[in-house]
Amino acid sequence: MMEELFMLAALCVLLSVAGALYRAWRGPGRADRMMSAQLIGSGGGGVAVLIAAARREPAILDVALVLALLAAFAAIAFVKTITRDGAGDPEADTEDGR
Amino acid sequence: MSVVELITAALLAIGVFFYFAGTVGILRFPDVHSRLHALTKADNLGLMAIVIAAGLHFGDGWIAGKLALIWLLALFAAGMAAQLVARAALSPEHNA
Amino acid sequence: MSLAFDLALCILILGAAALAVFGRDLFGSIVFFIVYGVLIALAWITLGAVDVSLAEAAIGAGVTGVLLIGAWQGIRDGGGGEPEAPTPWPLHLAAGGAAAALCGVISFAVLSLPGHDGLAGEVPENQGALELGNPVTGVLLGFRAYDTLLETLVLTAALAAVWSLTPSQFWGGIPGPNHVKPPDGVLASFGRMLPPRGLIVAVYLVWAGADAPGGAFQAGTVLAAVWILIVLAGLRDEPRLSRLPLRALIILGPLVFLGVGLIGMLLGAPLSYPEGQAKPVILVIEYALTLSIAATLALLIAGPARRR
Amino acid sequence: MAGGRLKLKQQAVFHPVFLTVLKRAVLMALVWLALTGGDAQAWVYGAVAVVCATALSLILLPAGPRPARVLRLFALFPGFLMRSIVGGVDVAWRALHPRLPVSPGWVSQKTSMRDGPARSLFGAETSLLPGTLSAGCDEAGLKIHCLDASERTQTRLAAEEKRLARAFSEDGDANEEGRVS
Repeated sequence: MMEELFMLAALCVLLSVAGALYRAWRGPGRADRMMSAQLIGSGGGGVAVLIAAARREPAILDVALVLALLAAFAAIAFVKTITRDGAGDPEADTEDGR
Repeated sequence: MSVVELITAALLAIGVFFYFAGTVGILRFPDVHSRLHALTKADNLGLMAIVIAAGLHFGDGWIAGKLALIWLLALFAAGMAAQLVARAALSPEHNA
Repeated sequence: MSLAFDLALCILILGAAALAVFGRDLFGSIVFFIVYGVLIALAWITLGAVDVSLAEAAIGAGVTGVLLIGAWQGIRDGGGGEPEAPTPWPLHLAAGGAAAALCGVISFAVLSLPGHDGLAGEVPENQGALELGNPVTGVLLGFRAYDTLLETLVLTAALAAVWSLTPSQFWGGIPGPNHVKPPDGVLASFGRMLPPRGLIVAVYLVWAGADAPGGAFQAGTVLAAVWILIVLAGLRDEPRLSRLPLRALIILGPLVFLGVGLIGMLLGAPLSYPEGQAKPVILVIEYALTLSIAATLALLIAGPARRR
Repeated sequence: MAGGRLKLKQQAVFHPVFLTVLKRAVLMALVWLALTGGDAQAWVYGAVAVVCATALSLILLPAGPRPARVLRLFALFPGFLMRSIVGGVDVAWRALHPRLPVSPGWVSQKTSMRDGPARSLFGAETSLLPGTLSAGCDEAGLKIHCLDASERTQTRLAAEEKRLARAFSEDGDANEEGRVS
C-alpha cells in the first residue's frame, strides 16, 4: 500500500519536472534552459528518495546524495561562460550590469 | 491506515504539489529572474516534504540523518546556484 | 504503479535523447544531454543497479555537463557556432545506417544471451572467496579484474591523447584559463564551503563500495568534481602538467593494479590475488584507483595545457 | 557537541585557531556519522575523512577573524525554516494564481557583512525567503530581485540582514559565545 503510494508520488514528481523540459526547449535565454536542467536534477533527487522509500533500500539514497551534491555543477560551468574563455566570475563585471 | 501512514501520504501530496508548482512557475512567470524564484523556493519545499515522508516510512534515526543531510546539501547548493545564475542572467547575452 | 513509472521514464528518456540529437540550438542540446544523464541514473535505480546509477549520477549529471559546456564555449570563442550549411544527406544516411547496424548487433547479442540471468547466479556462489559484500565490486575487481585494469589504462591513454594536442610551446604547462580570483564572491564562497563535504562523501563512497553500492569510480568522480569546483572558483590554479607528483598520481592506480598482477606471476599465478588475502589487496587497489581516477577525470576536463 | 561548546566559552580568548579547527572537525564528523549511519567499524575511514576534510576546509577557508556564533546560527534555523516554507507557499500561490500576481523589480540591500562566505550565506538565505532572490553583490550592496517590489519586502529584508549579521558579527566580543569561522 505505502509502496504503491511512494511510486505514485515518484511518477507525479517525474511528470511534473518533465514539464520544465518545455522551458529547456523554448528558452528563450540560456539561463532558462539551464534552470530546467537544474529542476530535473533536483526532481531526480526527490524521485530517488521516493524509490528508496518504496523499496526500503537505503543504498538508493546515496544516488540522491550525489545528485544533491553535484546538481549545481553544470550551473557553475554555465555561469563561467559569461566571459570569453570562461575565466571570469559573474560577480566581477558589474559594468554591463543589466 | 495508521496515523503515521496518513501523515506520510499527506506529506507526499504536499511534496508533489510543490514540485508541480515549481514547474508551473518556470513555465508561466514572465521573466528569467521570476522563474528562478520558482525553481529555488518551490523545489526545496517539495524535497523537504518528500524527505520527511521517506524518513517516517523508514522509521530509522540514522536514515533520517542521511535524509536531512541530503536536504541540507540540496538547500545549500540551490541557494548558492540561484545567486550565480541570477547574476549571470543579468548579462544581456545570456538573457537573449 | 511501478510499471507506469517505468513507462513514463522510458518515454522521457527517449524524448530527452531525441531533443538532444535533433535540437537546433547547441546549448539546448547540452542541456538535454544533462537531463538525459539524470533520467538514465533513475533508470538504473529502477533496474536495481545502484552502483551504475551512482556512477551515472556523478558522471552524467555532474561532470559531463561541465565538460560539454566548456566544449561549447571553446566552439563559440573559436568563432565556430551553429553550422550554417546543412550536412549533406548521404552523411545523414551513412550515420543512420551505422547507428541502426550497431543497434542490430546489440539487440542480437542481448537476445542470444544464454538463459535469463547469465552469470548472475555464479557470482554470489563464489563471492565468499573475496570476502566482499558488494557483488559488483566482486565482479569488477575479482572475477573480471583484467577488464577493469584495461579500463583504467584506457582512461590514462585518453588523458595522454588529450595532452598530445598541446601546442609545443605550452607543453607541460598549466591547463585551462587563468581564472579571475575575486576572493569573497558567491562563487568563491561556494568553492570554499562545498569541497570539504564533497571529500567526505567521496571517502564514504569508497568505504561503502566494499559491501554496498559505491566504489573507486564513483568516489573518484566526486573527488574530480571537488577538484574542478576549486579551480572554477579560482581558489587554486590547475597544477603544472610536467610535475612529477601529478604524473605519479595519474599512474598510481594502474601501477598498483599491474603490480599486484605481476606479484601473482612471481607466485606462480599471473594476474591473480594471493590466497586468503584477496580483500585487503582489492581494497588497496580501490584506494589507489580512486585517486588516479579523480586526477585523470579532472585533468581530462581541464584539457591540454594552455599556459606556461 | 554540548561539551565542545562549553569548552569554547572558556578558551575562546586563548585558542581561537585551535577552536576553529575543533569546531570544523566536529561538523565533518557529524556529516560522516550521518552518512555511515553510526557504523562503528567505519570510524577508521571516518578519522581519515574527517582529518582530510578539515584540512581541506582550513586550506580553502583559513581560520581568520571571522567570528560566527554557532549557537546563534542554530537558534536562527527554525525561524529561517518557517520563513522559507512561507517563501515556497508564496511562490506556489503566485505561480498557480490565474492572474499571475507578480510585479518584479530590483532593490539594493546594504549589508554590514564584509566577509564573503557570510554574505553569500545571506544571499542564499534571501533566495529561499518569500519573494526575494539575491544576485550577488555590487558596490551598493546585495542586488536583490523581488517578486513584489514593495516597501514591505524591503523592511523584511532589513530585519533578516540584521538577524544574520548578529550571528556573523565582525566586531562581536570573543568572550560571549566563542569565535569560529
